[in-house]
Amino acid sequence: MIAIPHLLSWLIFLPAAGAALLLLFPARAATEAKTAGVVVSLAVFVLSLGLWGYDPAVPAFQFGESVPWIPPLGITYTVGIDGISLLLVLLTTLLTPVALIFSLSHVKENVRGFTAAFLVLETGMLGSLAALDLALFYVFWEVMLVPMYFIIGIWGGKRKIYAAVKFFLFTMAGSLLMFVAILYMAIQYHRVSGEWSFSLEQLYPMTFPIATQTILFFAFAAAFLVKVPVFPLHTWLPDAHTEAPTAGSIILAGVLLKLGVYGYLRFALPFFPQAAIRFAPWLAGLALVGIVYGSMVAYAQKDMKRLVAYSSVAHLGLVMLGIAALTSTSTSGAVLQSVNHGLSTGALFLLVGVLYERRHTREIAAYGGIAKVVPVTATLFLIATLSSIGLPGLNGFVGEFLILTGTFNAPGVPKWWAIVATSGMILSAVYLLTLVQRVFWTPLVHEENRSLPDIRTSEFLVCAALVVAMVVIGVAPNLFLDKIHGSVDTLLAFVRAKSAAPIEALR
Amino acid sequence: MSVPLTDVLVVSVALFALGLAGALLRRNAITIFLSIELMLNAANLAIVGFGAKVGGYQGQIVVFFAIVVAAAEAAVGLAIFVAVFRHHETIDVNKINLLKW
Amino acid sequence: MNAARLIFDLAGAVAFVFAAVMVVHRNPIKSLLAIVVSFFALAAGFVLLSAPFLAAIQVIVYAGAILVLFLFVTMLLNLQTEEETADRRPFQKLFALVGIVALAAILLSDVRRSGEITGTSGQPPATGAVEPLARALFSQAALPFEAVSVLLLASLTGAYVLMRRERSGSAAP
Amino acid sequence: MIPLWLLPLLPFAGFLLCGLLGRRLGKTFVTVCGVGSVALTTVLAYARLVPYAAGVFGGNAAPVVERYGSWIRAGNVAVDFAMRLDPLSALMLSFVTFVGLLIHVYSVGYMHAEEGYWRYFSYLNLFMFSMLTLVLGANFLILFVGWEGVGLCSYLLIAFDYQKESSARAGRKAFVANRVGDFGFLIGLFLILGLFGTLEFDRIFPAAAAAPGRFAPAMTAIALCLFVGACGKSAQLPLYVWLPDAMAGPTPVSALIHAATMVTAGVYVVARANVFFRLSPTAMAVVAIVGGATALFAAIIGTAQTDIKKVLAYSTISQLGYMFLACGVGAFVAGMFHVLTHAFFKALLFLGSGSVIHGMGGEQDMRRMGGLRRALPVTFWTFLAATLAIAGIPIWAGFFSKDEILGAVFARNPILWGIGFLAAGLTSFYMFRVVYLTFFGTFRGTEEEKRHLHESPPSMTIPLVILAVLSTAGGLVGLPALLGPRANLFHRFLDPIVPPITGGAALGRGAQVAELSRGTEIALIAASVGIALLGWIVARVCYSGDRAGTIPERFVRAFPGVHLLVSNKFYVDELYEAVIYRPFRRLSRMFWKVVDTLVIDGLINAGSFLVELSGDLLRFFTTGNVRNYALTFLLGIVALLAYLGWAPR
Amino acid sequence: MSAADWVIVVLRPLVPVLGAAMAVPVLTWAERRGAGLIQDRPGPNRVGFFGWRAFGLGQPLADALKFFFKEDITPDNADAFLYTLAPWIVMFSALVGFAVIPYGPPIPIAGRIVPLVGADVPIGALFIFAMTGLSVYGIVLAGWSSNNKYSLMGGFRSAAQVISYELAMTTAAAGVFLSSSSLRLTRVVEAQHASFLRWNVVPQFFGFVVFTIAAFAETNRVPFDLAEADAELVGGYHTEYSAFKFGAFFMAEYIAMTVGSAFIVTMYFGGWSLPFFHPTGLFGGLVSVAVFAAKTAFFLLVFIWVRWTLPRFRYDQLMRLGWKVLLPLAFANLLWTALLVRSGVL
Repeated sequence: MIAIPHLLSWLIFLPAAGAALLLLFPARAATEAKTAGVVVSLAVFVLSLGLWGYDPAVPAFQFGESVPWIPPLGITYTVGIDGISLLLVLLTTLLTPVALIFSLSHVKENVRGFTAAFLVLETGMLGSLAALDLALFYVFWEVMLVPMYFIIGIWGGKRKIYAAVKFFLFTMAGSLLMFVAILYMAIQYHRVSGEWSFSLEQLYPMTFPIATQTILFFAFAAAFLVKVPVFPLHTWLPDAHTEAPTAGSIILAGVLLKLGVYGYLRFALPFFPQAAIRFAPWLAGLALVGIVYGSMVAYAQKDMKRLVAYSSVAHLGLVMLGIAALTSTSTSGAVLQSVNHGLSTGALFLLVGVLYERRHTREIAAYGGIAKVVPVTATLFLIATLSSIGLPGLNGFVGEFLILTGTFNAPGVPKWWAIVATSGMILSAVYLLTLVQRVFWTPLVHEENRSLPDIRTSEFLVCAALVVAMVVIGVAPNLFLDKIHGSVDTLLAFVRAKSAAPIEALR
Repeated sequence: MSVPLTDVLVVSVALFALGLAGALLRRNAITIFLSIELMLNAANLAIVGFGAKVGGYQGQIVVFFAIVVAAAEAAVGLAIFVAVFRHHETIDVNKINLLKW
Repeated sequence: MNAARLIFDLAGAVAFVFAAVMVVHRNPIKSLLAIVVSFFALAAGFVLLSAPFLAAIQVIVYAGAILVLFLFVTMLLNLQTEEETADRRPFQKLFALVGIVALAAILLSDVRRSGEITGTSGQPPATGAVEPLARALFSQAALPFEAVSVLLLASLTGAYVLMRRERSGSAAP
Repeated sequence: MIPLWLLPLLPFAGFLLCGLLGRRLGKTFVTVCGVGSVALTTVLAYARLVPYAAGVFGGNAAPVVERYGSWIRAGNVAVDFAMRLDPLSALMLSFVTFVGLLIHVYSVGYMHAEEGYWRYFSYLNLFMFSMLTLVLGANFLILFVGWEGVGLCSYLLIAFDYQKESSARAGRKAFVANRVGDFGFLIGLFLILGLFGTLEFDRIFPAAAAAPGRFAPAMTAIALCLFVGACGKSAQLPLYVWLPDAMAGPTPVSALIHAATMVTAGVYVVARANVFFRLSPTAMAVVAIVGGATALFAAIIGTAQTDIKKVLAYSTISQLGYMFLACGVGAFVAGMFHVLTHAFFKALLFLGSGSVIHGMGGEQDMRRMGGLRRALPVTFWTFLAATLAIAGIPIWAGFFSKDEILGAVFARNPILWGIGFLAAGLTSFYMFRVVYLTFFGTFRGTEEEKRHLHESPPSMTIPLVILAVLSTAGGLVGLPALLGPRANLFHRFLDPIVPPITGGAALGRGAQVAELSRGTEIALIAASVGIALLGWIVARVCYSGDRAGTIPERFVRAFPGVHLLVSNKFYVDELYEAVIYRPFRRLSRMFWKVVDTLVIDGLINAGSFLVELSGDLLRFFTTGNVRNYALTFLLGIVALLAYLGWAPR
Repeated sequence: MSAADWVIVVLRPLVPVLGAAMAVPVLTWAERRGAGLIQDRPGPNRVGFFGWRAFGLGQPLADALKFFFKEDITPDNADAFLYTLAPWIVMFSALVGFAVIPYGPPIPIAGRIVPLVGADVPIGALFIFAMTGLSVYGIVLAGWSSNNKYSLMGGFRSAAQVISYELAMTTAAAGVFLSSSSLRLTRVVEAQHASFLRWNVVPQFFGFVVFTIAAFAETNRVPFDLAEADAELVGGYHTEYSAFKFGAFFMAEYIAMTVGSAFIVTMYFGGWSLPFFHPTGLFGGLVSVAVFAAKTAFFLLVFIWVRWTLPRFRYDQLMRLGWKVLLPLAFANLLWTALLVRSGVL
């Protein structure tokens, strides 16, 4: 593996550069803009493969770079990845071209802006994943927010404005709290050490009295759990997903939600171990509610996209449960599972989009029996569904199994957590297979569906890429788990060490 | 043989109050603007007075800049008035409420 | 009771009177002239405060340029004597007067303490001479000076843009 | 030496080929790939099996475990790709491949008209892959892969004719019901993992057997969880409901998946985990009771069905019940023996019925058949053989297995024996009822159907014949013990899988089938043969000869309630519908409409509404009048100065 | 301070002012005779004293009488107050300029050394600029208050013109202040005393040119008399004026000319001083005053000469000249001077 210097920075800023470049294009040059966008994102993906050189033997941050940014405040541009962020970075770089390629044939108005927005979004996502400096992270975190807002608000569906604003407010509310917390921590650090710093390695060792910790923890959790989203904070998700353009939904479900998980792991947990551990049961409780509740609500949906959106709520509930259990197994599973969810849900949204672009409705009732008309789409959809309901051999299962068994056998964790969570497997089968049945099977009643064209080559290719990824993860999860595992262990070890009492005792 | 600071300040306050009154009570934009200039001058006077008392030239320098800024302000402000007048055929601030929701 | 003080108070009185005229006069042109006079008086005041340069500037820039600009615009808009319309906001006047009086009171009450200010050592008392002022202006205040010049340029451009009558057809704002 | 991984992978290759290319390359290609792969697998499997079996009979029953590297490695979970060949998996392997092959062949004829031919064979191959993975898996997770795989395939194949609402529903139902089972199964796996830290058979079972005292407490939970899974897969009470509906799938599928192989996976797992079960009397009891109850219950329902495949479905359920009954009383080997025989005769029955349906042009209602034995002689004879086998008439395969089971049950618990005994009678009754209604008497179908009647092509009849032979002679591998200790090859082959449990013999009591005196044994045999014959005769009387059908009618007239209840399968589906599905649907809608939309979004929108409101109020302060702003400004300044002026310095 | 001091304090500024005022009639005569000369016609040559024609020297007297006795008309709808005020503003702004121009060296009078300058203020030059700038008000107000569109146009024009030329003028003047490193006019004069080469006109010729042209513009003289361009605007800002008010404008113009000339002389031609001539005592002082008067007179003649020689500019030409030629030139001159000063030549 040849090592590219400043690989991460390239990854982070190449898309932004691309976006800037795009703005030089004449507004009318739609095709060129699309192509440029795709090329850039693909280039980023190819580059990102260089990150595979990450060496799990040394579970520290790698590919690190650090240059001072705002010296008087000790704010630095510090980036680096470990096993936890690695896969998410790859997922991001994979999904962005997927989304763009999909939109090639579907986005019509202001293509240039659309593509640019996506590239900026990618920069934001990669930045937040790689940032090892709280200030830097926060900047990227917000950078991420804006393009998504526009993607929903401009290229969205009927109630796009409502959805966009809702999305924005929910997320913003959370992240502002986090911002305050960040400032507080920096100031504290200044108090004790006399110098300013936002970088993780300086701030990680800080310990706060439990009361303070609790408040700070809640501030951070607010930002991340909204993004995830955890049960009562989830209602932005269905609207955002439903109104967002397909590509938007793909990225939203594929990456943005994961950033909540990632943030929780990277910041909330190691910064405030005691608080995190103290409130882990509550988190788990919400996660469980999310699993059951999300599944049931999903089952009740009449709109394909909403259904998938709610399924995300359920799946990420599982992920959060894995994190709340705080065992190496379940946490590794959680990280892997968030990647899995990105793939499977991404694929689902993509295929829903395929149908939507042809039929211009997301009403489940408007379809039915179209497997005969669009066999390829149907097959791919089925595969995505199976991966999503955790069929062994596909990616979903590995993650779920690790999370569940990890949670089940976690010391001091009540067994019923995992049991309730496992029931999610049944429920997911119920609602997703119902979806498959109502959309693709049963007699073909609507005449207008008889002439539906099947999936396009470009769409097929991207979807196939996702499917391949699913199979690979399903069959050879170790490729990825080995990368994740070390970092997770170090993280948990750190958390254990930092929290004065061992985790079991604090429960 | 010099001027006591109190006199300077009293004059300045008096002028300032007058300018304020003009700014708040008149409806003719031009007059209001003039009143503002008046307040500005009142302030200038006070500064020069302080400067004289303290010694050195800081006071005068400040006032110098104040005057230049006033010039710039006047240019833009009047331009705005003209622009407004073109649209509204009036510069009675009671009749102009561009800032209204 | 020295002459300087006498003259200054005189100038101040003049300035005040004409300022008052400016405020109350209904005819914009007249109030404009009034303020010109009052600025002259101020200029005189400046001279007595050993700031002759400022006095000149005051007259040249204020009287000579700014107010002429006012005059220009006033004539351009051909503003007539403003007619007394019923004010829709009765409280405006009341509150304004109260506020003004209060402010004046507060400020005057502080004027009493102006004696506390004393010449700081090391500062040569300002003479009428221009050179030291110029030196100060171009040495320690050089940066603001440049900044101000940029500001002037900006305002010039701004004024131009605002005044320009957009040609029909073009989508100028 | 053929590596074990090759066996599942061949069908998988077939699946890929058929699935990806079958549509374009046409039926011949599909036939070659689909059937060829399975045939090859069968050959290789036997090439591997025969020497191994020889070894076992030679006293070397050591399991062969082949490891192909790690699959999942994270935290304290480590699972390998590993295949295991031991007597149990060998047995399963033998008939899975063989019966599978036959049914593939049969399908070539049966499905030739389908335009989804390629899809069908790819699914079928995928099933073979999964089933082989299931039986060969050397740890519970690999097994689970197969377990889920077969579930998926049954789902796909049941819903093969997805355009039919009923098929689609049935498919989903099957999958969900299985999932409910898997839920338990997974919990079981978690428990095992937590307890033993691994899922490898060759680690956990010896460990458990070696130190029963240590692991026993958890065993009940584990065993019951696994059993839940088994119930789902093997259609036991209360999860059996999917199997009857599964008959919506093509008949060969019913034969392969829902009779011969997949549904017996549950029994396989129980037998595989017999160590656990034997360590927990409670679990054993539950297994036995559920099995017995299912056996009787399904048999009763079977008597009143008119759809030929439904009858067979319920008979399958009840036969599976038998197997669990056997396991429940510790007669795991007997259970597996029944699995084997059942695989033969039930597959045969289904294929026969398939041939009948084929001949009838899709008609499944027995009331519209009759007198078909002249039109479909081969089918008739083979079907008859299978009937004799399942009814437990001596020398036919079913007799031996069923008889052994009943013996074991009697030894353990007479009441359970009574249930099984009754079920046996009912079985022979409803089976012969089928025979008489279908093949005897006069044809009751339409003229056009009559003209259409024809014997099936050889591709279908040959498998029938082969299976007929097997279900006739297949029982001889397990001659009853009273013909000499070494007479029962089956036991000699399979006993190693029921290892003795050292120490805590009290717990292990379930293992050894209690010895019966020769007298009781003979008496039992007589009794079971008797009840079988009785059932036959009753059926003969009721449904054959000139007065056919009169007695049933009288019976129905006498007890209308009973008939209604039975013919409607005790309204179980309706019950589930009312107790589970509908509340679930209601609750879901409620969650969505009330909690999500009303409460949560309500709160959110309330917040935004408040903001808007305050905005509207404050709006009146922005008069747009400069002087007002200036005034406010002034007042502010005054306030500030006043504060500064009077604030303590 | 004794009475004598008071007298001196009062007289010092009064002398030049009165002098300028006295000069007006002579100038009007000179102008018209000059016009005649240039246009090859006799010009005023009838009005004389008791039959003695005296080259029409009586003409200005007659004009003066006419101003006094004509009917003073104030148009309807004119703003009477401003209409009356305007000419006096112009007059004032013109006259007061003299107060700071040194017209001679300090001379001994009654045992005192009396500097021959109205008021030797440190910012004398700025003072003059300020005052000339002020004259704009007069003109503009005159134009506006007489409620006549020609007048208004005239007013506007002169305002714009004066403001834009003031820029060039001051910039040019800055050069002089640079070389004499003071705004004090006496200092300016002394700085030029040494030799002819030190007369600012030599090192700063272009500054001088710009300054002079600007001075013409400031005084609304041809070729810059667009404010009263009789061809197009009838009479410009003073169209409506008559009698003594008009007289005021009329006089103001000539006084302004005088001030302008005096200013030019002071700035560029060494004021009252002559190189190699070191006046001493009362006599020397008076000689210096004479020198000063002579120089001023010369420029007054230049004013007249130009008026009858050049045609009037078009408005846009005027502006272009002011902004695009004179101003850059003035700046160039400033740079040049700065170089000279830096290099120690000055």
